[in-house]
Amino acid sequence: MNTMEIAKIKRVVKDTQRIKTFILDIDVSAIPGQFVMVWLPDVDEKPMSVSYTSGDMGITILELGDFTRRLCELKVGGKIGIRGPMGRGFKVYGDRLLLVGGGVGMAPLAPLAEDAIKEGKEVTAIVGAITAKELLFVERLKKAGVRVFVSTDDGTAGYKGFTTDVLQELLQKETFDQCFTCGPEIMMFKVLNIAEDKEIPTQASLHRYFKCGIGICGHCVLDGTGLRVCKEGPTFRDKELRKSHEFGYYWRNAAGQKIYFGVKK
Amino acid sequence: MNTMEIAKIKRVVKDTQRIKTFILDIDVSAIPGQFVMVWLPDVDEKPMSVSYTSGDMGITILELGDFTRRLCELKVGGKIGIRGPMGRGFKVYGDRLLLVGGGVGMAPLAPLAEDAIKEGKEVTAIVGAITAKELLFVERLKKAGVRVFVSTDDGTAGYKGFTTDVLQELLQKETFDQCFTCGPEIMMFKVLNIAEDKEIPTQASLHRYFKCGIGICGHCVLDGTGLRVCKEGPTFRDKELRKSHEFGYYWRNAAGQKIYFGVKK
Amino acid sequence: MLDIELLGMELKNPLMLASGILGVSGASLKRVALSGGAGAIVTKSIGMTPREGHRNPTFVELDNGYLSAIGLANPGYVEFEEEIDVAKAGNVPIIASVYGFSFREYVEVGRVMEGYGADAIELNLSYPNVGKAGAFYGYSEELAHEVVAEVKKEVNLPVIAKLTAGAGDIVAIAKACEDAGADGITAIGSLRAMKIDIETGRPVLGNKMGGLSGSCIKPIAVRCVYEISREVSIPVIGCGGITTGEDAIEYFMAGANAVQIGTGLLSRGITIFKKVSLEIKEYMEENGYSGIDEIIGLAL
Amino acid sequence: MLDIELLGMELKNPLMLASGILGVSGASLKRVALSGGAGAIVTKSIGMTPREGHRNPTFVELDNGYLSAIGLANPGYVEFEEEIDVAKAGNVPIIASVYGFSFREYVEVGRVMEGYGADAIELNLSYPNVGKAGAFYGYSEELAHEVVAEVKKEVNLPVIAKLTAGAGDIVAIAKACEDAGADGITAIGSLRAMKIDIETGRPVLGNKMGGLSGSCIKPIAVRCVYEISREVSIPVIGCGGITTGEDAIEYFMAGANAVQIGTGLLSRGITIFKKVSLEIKEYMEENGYSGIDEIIGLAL
Ligand SMILES: Cc1cc2nc3c(=O)[nH]c(=O)nc-3n(C[C@H](O)[C@H](O)[C@H](O)COP(=O)(O)OP(=O)(O)OC[C@H]3O[C@@H](n4cnc5c(N)ncnc54)[C@H](O)[C@@H]3O)c2cc1C
Ligand SMILES: Cc1cc2nc3c(=O)[nH]c(=O)nc-3n(C[C@H](O)[C@H](O)[C@H](O)COP(=O)(O)OP(=O)(O)OC[C@H]3O[C@@H](n4cnc5c(N)ncnc54)[C@H](O)[C@@H]3O)c2cc1C
Ligand SMILES: Cc1cc2nc3c(=O)[nH]c(=O)nc-3n(C[C@H](O)[C@H](O)[C@H](O)COP(=O)(O)O)c2cc1C
Ligand SMILES: Cc1cc2nc3c(=O)[nH]c(=O)nc-3n(C[C@H](O)[C@H](O)[C@H](O)COP(=O)(O)O)c2cc1C
Ligand code: FES
Ligand code: FES
Repeated sequence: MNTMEIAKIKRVVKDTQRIKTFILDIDVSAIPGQFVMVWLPDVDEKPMSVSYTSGDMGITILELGDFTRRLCELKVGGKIGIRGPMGRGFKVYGDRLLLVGGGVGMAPLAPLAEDAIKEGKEVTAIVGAITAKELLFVERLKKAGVRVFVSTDDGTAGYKGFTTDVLQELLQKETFDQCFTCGPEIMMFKVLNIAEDKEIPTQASLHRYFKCGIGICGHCVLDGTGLRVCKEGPTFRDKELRKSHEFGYYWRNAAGQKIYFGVKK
Repeated sequence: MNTMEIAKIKRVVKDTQRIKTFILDIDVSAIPGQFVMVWLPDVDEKPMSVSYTSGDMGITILELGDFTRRLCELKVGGKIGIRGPMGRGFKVYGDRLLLVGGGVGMAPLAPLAEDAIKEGKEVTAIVGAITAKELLFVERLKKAGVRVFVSTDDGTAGYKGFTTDVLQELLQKETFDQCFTCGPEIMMFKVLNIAEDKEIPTQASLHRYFKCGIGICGHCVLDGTGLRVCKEGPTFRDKELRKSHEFGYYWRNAAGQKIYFGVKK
Repeated sequence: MLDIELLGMELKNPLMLASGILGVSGASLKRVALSGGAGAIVTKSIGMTPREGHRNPTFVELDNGYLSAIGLANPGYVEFEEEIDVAKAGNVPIIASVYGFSFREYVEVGRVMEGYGADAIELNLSYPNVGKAGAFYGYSEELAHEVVAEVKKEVNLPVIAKLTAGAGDIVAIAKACEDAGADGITAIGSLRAMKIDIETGRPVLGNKMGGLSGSCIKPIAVRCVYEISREVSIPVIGCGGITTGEDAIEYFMAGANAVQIGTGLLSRGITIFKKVSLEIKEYMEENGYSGIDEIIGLAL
Repeated sequence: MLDIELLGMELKNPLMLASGILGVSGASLKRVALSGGAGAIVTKSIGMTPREGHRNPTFVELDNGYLSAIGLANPGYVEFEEEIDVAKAGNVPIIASVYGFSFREYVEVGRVMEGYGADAIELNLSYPNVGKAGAFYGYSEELAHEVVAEVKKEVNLPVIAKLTAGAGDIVAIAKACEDAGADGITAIGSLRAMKIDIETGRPVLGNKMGGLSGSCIKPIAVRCVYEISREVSIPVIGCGGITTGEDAIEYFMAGANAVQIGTGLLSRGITIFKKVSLEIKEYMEENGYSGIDEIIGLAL
């Protein structure tokens, strides 16, 4: 049963100017890529990737709108409701893994990297952010033994530009068994295209507007496939996403209306 | 959970002019003394002692009113609903057992006798009925190895008179570790008195008007003790019954009104 | 820690036996008070004449609740005097539940129960299984108002109206009862429901229709208590699906001043009142509360 | 063996997807039809303007049911044309669920859905979570009659009224709908209920109140279907707590001509329609039935 558990905040880490990690007093044993629904009484409930998947669980929040602002105000001892872990996590089978994360998209990728390294795999990560101060989990990855490439939009750290530029360059020289990506959808869309060219199977973790989070309301369903991001996702294989003409082009708001990322196709 | 199971009638035995045994296709593994609620769709549902407690279960019915008449019309293949086994069965601990059964009151006593004999105990039974043709389970008991005394009101078989007369005589010469009785309440009341004189611990199986049969409605509760015949009973120890000024004097009808067996105390 | 004062009665805990549960005789009520630990006991609903009620099956266990259709079986108010006398030895307040087929019958039985020494009257306006009794009055603001007003005229005890969620707008009915002088509201009675056995194709209950109780009705009952508590100023007594201390606390937070327990006795036994009391105490100690009143209405 | 004709539509089986379940986009509806095996699909309730609905939590799992308060979130009828187009590829009848905040809105959306090529209209008169929409109309005989009559005047498709058990007398409302020209009745929608989290003392749903679905409402829903079937001559579609073939058969025996499945998808997956179909078939074969119509109304 998918009931709500009330968890206490044990630790708060300020990762960047706008991102905080909350370590809770419950262990949900999630697979990296799975999410939990986070309830702030009287405010809202939203999906968050599990960023620390074994032992005390953690979530990593980018302050964006009302919900995340209220969440980021919470202190140690604060209580939040947790439903989960839910959805399908990443599936690792190769030995040389490549991760491409943009911004808070690193949240599900970091535990994936740590687990993979523990299992003796070789992990490379491309971590991107707008600016140096917003880079997430770079130290965490390095500590785990991940080879890390960094890019920032403003060039304050690493390559000046996008993760996809670094990716393109890297794939000129090297190849990988699998690629995993999470971040802005436009970025993930490009990552898929680039990796596909090089025949590297890729999994992406999608964001959509979740209501039920459990596969019943239909608000997160992808056009073209009918797949539910909260249930069959949030991680999808490139092949699955290729069947959806929605991926990379639009999402649906709380009303179920299509909202285009760029111009209408 | 106490849900209803639909059972098929496998065999019908005409025990006496007015009593039939129905063997069903379900095994409820009852303790002798426990009962089931028997549902006849669109008619009624009433408690019946389990007269065959292991293997295919059996119930033994005296045709009395509307419900039992309709029940006795059923043929092999007929379906009835069964809830149970319910209530508390007899508790055997002695080695020399005495059973006193009047009429269809033999129903819970017969399997008790069979089980006891199998466990190497010595069983004596006093079986009473109005007339020879209404004697129940005498052959069944003999076959099991029970020493059987018989009484009939009209003297057509065995002693002419009541089981309690036979009991009184028997207890002049012999003693027993335990006594078990089931039949008309006036008879059981007398059995308790006689056995108490001889300090033989006695258990009696009571009949009351059952509605829920499961201990919630309160219609079968005994005055003086507050015990539920359907839940803490239907079998009671003499000590428990002694605390009830109701036992032997009155019962309550479907409305919960007191109905006195004889004259009002 | 758990003692409360309710409508002038002193309760050692806020957990009452619900009407119709082991409530048809004094011996039974006394046992629930003494061995069970109930803070107060509500009798079976009593009417003017003895009633045999519906034919069996009158009670069926479902996957997550219970169906019953006892049909207001009761010995009638004349014979019930002895039962109240016996029940008094239970040493907790006795609330006499009353039903009628007319305003006059509600008044008459209420008056007599007062004479017998009951501590309060609960008007059964919630019973879904008998034509023109119970829920019949509880479905209409006008009828509910009138029955309460009539009883209040002639009965001096506190009068509690027990309502059903089957009514289109239970809040409006609760307000009508308050207007008419009701001293408290009990919410809710069982909900009209049925079960068909698919092997025989027949409704299982003798009466075909019955009342649904147990954990499956709790979310509906809690909602009713919450909505009523916000709109009336008299005490509200929650009822429906309580089996644990957590269940009871949910009702208190929704605004209930006390609660009633019915079919919960099946899974936890007659001592459910003691068990739930302990669970509430544990919760209060863990969370630093010292009186029930501190949690009442917390979620409003 | 399971195929039925209902309101002029041919259904390969009598199991429909209930409104509001995976019904907000065409891709979703199509998947339920093709992979799930539903005999017909009912869309999310659609209104005149896009609605974001209530804040989360909008869905909570309980011990024996589910609470939801989506708040009629939907993209509005203009944008829903493409969704119906996509859903058509599912190759089963499409029933468009319609809600409104006025008679006019029900009519308007119904007309437009007819234009989009829906096979029937289901008027949502049962939704308990949005003030003046849904259950607001389903609580009153007069309002229910008028909304059905108005829609019937301008819409030529079969019109089904979906009712709530929260109404004091659902049978009277069903009869009012039949009088007004309704072609069928769906019973029931979810029941107004709530859940309070006792660790925080707060109602869990964003909207505080929500609708109760799942197995806990089945005994109430079966009762409604039974009572309505006896009183109306138009088809009745059962809904509430169906997860197995046995559940569905209970509804048919109570008089339902077809059933809808909602939250049952959670425990048995999208293919629940295929699974339940198989279970019904098995039952029919074992018991020597050759058509669904032979069991419809058996318990009446
Ligand atoms: C599976 C999954 C995992 C997630 N994991 C994390 C995580 O680990 N950390 C984290 O911080 N967030 C995560 N999110 C996003 C999170 O759930 C919230 O949507 C986000 O934090 C915005 O919250 P808000 O209410 O504060 O802002 P809002 O006020 O809701 O939104 C702020 C801005 O973001 C836009 N927006 C909202 N939702 C979406 C969307 N789905 N797609 C595109 N734009 C959108 C709005 O239009 C608005 O402009 C995840 C989402 C999903 C579906
Ligand atoms: C625990 C238990 C076990 C039982 N086991 C058996 C059994 O194995 N075989 C069997 O045939 N019956 C048994 N009964 C009795 C059975 O349940 C019915 O009450 C009985 O068969 C009468 O059924 P009826 O409806 O046909 O007759 P009814 O029409 O109900 O009654 C016929 C007559 O019996 C009287 N009567 C009914 N109930 C009682 C009562 N409780 N006390 C005194 N008089 C009463 C009525 O007043 C009426 O005069 C048992 C009862 C209980 C409580
Ligand atoms: C067997 C039974 C008999 C009942 N009889 C009555 C009654 O006479 N009067 C009444 O007001 N409620 C009666 N009820 C309803 C209960 O008092 C209570 O409101 C209902 O069972 C819900 O509570 P629960 O879920 O704790 O059981 C009865 C319930 C059951 C199960
Ligand atoms: C998430 C969710 C959303 C719903 N939305 C609607 C809706 O928009 N319109 C409607 O008529 N019913 C809606 N319902 C009610 C269902 O159609 C159905 O009547 C109810 O869930 C009972 O059926 P079930 O027990 O099979 O789930 C919704 C139910 C759920 C769980
Ligand atoms: S959020 Fe409801 S189905 Fe995914
Ligand atoms: S018959 Fe209901 S308590 Fe015994």
